[in-house]
Amino acid sequence: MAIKMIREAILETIDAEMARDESVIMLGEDIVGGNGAPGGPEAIGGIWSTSTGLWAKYGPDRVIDTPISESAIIGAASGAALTGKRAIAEIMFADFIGVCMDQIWNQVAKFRYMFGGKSTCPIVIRMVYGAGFNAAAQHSQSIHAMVTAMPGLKVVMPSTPADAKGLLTQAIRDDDPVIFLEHKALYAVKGDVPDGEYLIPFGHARHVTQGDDITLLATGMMVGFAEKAAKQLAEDGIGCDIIDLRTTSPLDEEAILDSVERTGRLLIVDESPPRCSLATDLSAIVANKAFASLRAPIEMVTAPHTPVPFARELESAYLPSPDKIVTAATRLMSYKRG
Amino acid sequence: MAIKMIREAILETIDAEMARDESVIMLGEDIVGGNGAPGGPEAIGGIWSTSTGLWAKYGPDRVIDTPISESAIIGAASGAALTGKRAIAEIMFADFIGVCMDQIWNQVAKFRYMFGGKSTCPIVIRMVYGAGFNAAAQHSQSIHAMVTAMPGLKVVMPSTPADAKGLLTQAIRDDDPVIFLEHKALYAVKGDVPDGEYLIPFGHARHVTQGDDITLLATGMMVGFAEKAAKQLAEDGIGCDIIDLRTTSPLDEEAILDSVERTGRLLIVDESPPRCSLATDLSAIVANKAFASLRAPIEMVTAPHTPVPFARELESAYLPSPDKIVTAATRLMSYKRG
Amino acid sequence: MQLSRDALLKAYRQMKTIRAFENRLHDEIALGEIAGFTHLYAGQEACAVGVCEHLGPKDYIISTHRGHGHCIAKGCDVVDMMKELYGSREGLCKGRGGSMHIADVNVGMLGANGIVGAGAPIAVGAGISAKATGHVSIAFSGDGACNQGTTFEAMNMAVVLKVPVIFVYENNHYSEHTGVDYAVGADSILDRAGAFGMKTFRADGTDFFAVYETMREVIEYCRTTKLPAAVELDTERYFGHFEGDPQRYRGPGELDRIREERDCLKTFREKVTEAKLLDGADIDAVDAEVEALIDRAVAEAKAAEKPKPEHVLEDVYISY
Amino acid sequence: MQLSRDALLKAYRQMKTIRAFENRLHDEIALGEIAGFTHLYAGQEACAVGVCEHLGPKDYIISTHRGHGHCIAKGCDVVDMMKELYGSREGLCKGRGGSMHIADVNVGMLGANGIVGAGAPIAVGAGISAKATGHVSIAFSGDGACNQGTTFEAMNMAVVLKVPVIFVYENNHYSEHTGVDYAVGADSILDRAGAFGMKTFRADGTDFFAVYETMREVIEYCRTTKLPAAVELDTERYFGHFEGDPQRYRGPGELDRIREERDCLKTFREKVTEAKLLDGADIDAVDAEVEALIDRAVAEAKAAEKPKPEHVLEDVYISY
Ligand SMILES: Cc1ncc(C[n+]2csc(CCOP(=O)(O)OP(=O)(O)O)c2C)c(N)n1
Ligand SMILES: Cc1ncc(C[n+]2csc(CCOP(=O)(O)OP(=O)(O)O)c2C)c(N)n1
Ligand SMILES: [Mg+2]
Ligand SMILES: [Mg+2]
Repeated sequence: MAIKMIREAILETIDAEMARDESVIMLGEDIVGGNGAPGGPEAIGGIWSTSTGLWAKYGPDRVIDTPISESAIIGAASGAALTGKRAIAEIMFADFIGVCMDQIWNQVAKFRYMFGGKSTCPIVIRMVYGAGFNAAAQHSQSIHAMVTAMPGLKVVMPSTPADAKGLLTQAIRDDDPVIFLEHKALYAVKGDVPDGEYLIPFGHARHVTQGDDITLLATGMMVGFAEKAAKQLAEDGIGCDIIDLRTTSPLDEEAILDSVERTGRLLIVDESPPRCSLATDLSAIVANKAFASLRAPIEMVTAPHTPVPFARELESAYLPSPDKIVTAATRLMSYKRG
Repeated sequence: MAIKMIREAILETIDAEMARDESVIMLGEDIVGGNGAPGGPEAIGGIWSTSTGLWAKYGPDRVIDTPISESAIIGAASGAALTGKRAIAEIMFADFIGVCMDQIWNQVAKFRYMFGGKSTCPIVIRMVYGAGFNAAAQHSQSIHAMVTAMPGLKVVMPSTPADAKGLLTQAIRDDDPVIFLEHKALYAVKGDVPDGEYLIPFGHARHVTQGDDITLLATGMMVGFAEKAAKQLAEDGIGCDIIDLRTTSPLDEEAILDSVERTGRLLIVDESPPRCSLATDLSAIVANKAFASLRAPIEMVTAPHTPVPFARELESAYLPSPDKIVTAATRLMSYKRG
Repeated sequence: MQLSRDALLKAYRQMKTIRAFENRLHDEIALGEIAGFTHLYAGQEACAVGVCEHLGPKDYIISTHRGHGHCIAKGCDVVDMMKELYGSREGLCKGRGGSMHIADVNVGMLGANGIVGAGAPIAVGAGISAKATGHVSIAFSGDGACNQGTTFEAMNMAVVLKVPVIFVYENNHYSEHTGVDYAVGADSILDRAGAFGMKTFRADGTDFFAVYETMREVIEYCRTTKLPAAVELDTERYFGHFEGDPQRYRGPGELDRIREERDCLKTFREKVTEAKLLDGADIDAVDAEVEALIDRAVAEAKAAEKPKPEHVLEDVYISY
Repeated sequence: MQLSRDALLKAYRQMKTIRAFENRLHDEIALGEIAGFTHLYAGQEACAVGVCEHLGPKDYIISTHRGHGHCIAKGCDVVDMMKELYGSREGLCKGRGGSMHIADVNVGMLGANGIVGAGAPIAVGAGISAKATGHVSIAFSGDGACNQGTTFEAMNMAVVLKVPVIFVYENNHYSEHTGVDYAVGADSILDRAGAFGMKTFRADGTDFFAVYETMREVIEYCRTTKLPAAVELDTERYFGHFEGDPQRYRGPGELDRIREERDCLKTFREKVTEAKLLDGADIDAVDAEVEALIDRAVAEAKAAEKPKPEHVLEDVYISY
């Protein structure tokens, strides 16, 4: 065990997997940096510092800087993955999925199905997502609902350094395409990371706190918000069962349903706008499969149906917060069937 | 009133709006057809025959054939719309949204918000969607959930010729961006269409049939399936309140909640795969806002979490059907709180 | 013409197989036997075969919505292809892909593709794998697909990453109904591709020998330099864009002329018989053999097992 | 140099305003006063101003992530811009856009854009409107953006539709950390653009007069022919890619050299004073006036009203 930032856990995991398996390659914009520049390739390793040093270690055939051409990045990664490589593609901001969505949605996700199960495409598409940096409408979005909706993709959203390591190791070794979502506001979050080989299988949620009153579902940055809210709620004697989904596809339905069957109340926290979101997805599963256990309406704390605004005050108003969670939880606890 | 096919209602509406307003232009692939070919521009008017004759009538400056470049189609339409035109862009198959999603999601949908409310972008993006033609994984998809999730877009899904006219007229005159989804299997559906000017405001659902036992929500091709199922259910004495949403954004929440408050049972029929779908969206709204009225779990009949398969038997297995609706409705009616 | 008798017979057999396959499909579709949207390759056989005769299983190709010819040329099983189009569970893709997604990764055929322009970026990735083993990757595209942003990106990416990808543009003069002179703003698809920093080559795509000899040079160049290249093949499509297309955009007599003057099978027969490399009987024998194969394919396809409803759920993931 | 004294002073004032705006932002950002990701335009002023001095409100421009310079040159209010960057409700975009989305459609500035390559297609549409009224549309792009599929598509579309769009490539030699020689496979951005079927032009993007004279010719050509064109401006970026960039990719002494030898403000001053069109005092007066404006802009921005939480919901739709 050692204390690390999520960003470090990610870099070290990629490094370990590249060392372990020669077929692993990585592609993205400025993941080396300085190619073709007078200063020469740098050790900077991308604007997120999640590939620092890898180019020097594994060379230009395995750590590949690309032009600004996201469709070609995904295509190059998936074509390599169809033909024997394991490819890690980095999309600098998840918001850029708009320029390469066909390659993800209609190609990568569907190859195996369309080709009669004969192909494998072991690709990990790492994307940096989320608000909190006043980066406005095109550099702050959460895109997990969009990719969770796509059959053929697995979707991973780590919220701790240990999970980042365990889930990314699994993602790189997984034979199915994986979307690996890294929240930009969590990169510097620190925590204990197990040494040596560490894999977390997909579809197993993390039980963050135990409580009997409300089931609180969250992912990514929302997990920490839920924890803060739960502390405050505990002071009022309200016990929260917080579940960090870790992967939204596959989904640990069992963990969710077990919890709701116990608490009878569900509150979902989701960083994206409300419509056709992960929040509604989870709500619908529970309203269908654990209806009899529900003692109150299902509450959701989400962003509003708006783009992400720029100004600090507006972004704060946009994002869910511990306070908003507390308010919703309190409303939930006070519900009485009419 | 005259009996028309949906395809005809659409063509006539575009024609009428182009005649009425000089600023209306239309862009798409082969919407003229035969440009640059020895046979010369044809009267064929696109592979769906929804622009037949318009080029001859309004000329090449207003009916514009484009290369196969969907991002540039949307960009050209939206740039024109930002600067004084009303633009209708045709995306031949909705599945092609993957190659132009950025232009729709990060540009068109967000201009007004990002620009402080100073711009208008009156664009209608017509897309042909849906399964039923054995057109397989990349030519059969329903993409309404994806666009409904995007703040800044309005989303329209007509299911009758009259609605096609009324909603398309509204769409073209609307000052906000509109995604207008035309189901390929409904083009030849016939029905009465009002003569003269006919607008249907957005956000007003159509009450298809009245019933007291189950609220049935549907859009597009699913509306007809729901009607068939309801007929069969009526024989068993089960009354269905069918609501055709018409527009998924804005959504007629009132119509939905009113109905569920009356019936106490909700069944949602949705042509897309289940995760983060319109079905889950509607379920979540009801589970939050009409919880007290619910007498049974919310049921959803959707496609499975798979791409759309090719073979007839597989596509039938993939799609919702009247039978599947009847089964779900029967299960719903027999539910007893444990 | 340095080809052996066997090689000549094989090349002809491949072209003839494509032609017979497509002609037969045309008929079966008219009879309502085959579902879905189908784009026939007849007329362009010399392109697929002239390219693929140089390739082994470790060379990769990726195709378009018009993919049957590329499949056959790259070695996909013809009976399994027919079964696929008939929507059988025994089909090449278990009946899940159909015409627009027909593929066999095991023979290096990375799929037909329903999204115009989607193939080229994927071919760049296959080129990364091919480069390591001294092989090449081929991106087949049409004269319409060359206007899609993804195709342009792929060309630049291949030049930047120095991968042996060959962008083969089959210019059949139409994208759907639209003429190439309208949709391609540049005077030349090939010169525009060349401006991305690639060597360019051109050949008559209705003449197997022209394609074959040109591709020998191209592939030699790409294998040794490990760089990309672009090729334009001028060719003809005999049927409509899709089955059902009334083809009003054609010039008067155009279809008759191209079938008369620009038929790769006729041209092949004339050249090899004139040069006395093969005689008419050799070719007739192949014709008969191929027709028998296609008959068998259709018969087997019609009899083949249909998928069951539960099969819809298979193969979305390897594990989930 | 046929410019009047007033025109010269205006051009200089515009360039100086951009420089002072950016220098000041650099400082304010270092102080933590300004949130978000900011890309500064300093060094490239001659490009924006040399282009926009030819344009009226019915000519359109669309910009990039590095948009402040284009805004100022096209006539956006500088105080409102500063208020925007300070996240005020009084800002040009009510505090919702910020640096990457700063825009004022009313003056024909269709927005900075956070998505590299997104502007060019939109400029084609603005070109459709501009064509009807004898105006032009400008798509500013960088040497990195020119590799994005959307940019390529837009060029072909503009040629096919015959719209007066001018693709202005500001080549500052870097896309983020990566050098243009790496990311652009072709030898020349401009020749590659030309191969799409456009006339091409080139100028020194650190010399206002070179840009201005070239653009006079380009715009004249596009207004009369109603055809597109491409322009490459060789220029320099003085600050990092974004604020916070350590710029390790620069060559030794590079930053000093470009600030010394390739400064459009210095070059302008030298040229106009040598030619005795303006004297040093004229220019100093503009400098002082501009500095005062920027001081005022910052002071007003700091004092300006902040948005309230409920404002997050405004202007998503006109009606909903
Ligand atoms: C992204 C996308 N846009 C449009 C289409 C519809 N479409 C299918 S084939 C085709 C024309 C392709 O022309 P070309 O590349 O010349 O190939 P050809 O049909 O001549 O073989 C079009 C527009 C599509 N399948 N995908
Ligand atoms: C689609 C997309 N990909 C990547 C980025 C990240 N990014 C922002 S600016 C930039 C470099 C742009 O370089 P260039 O076009 O030369 O413009 P410059 O920064 O030099 O002005 C990159 C990669 C982005 N914003 N959008
Ligand atoms: Mg063609
Ligand atoms: Mg640059």
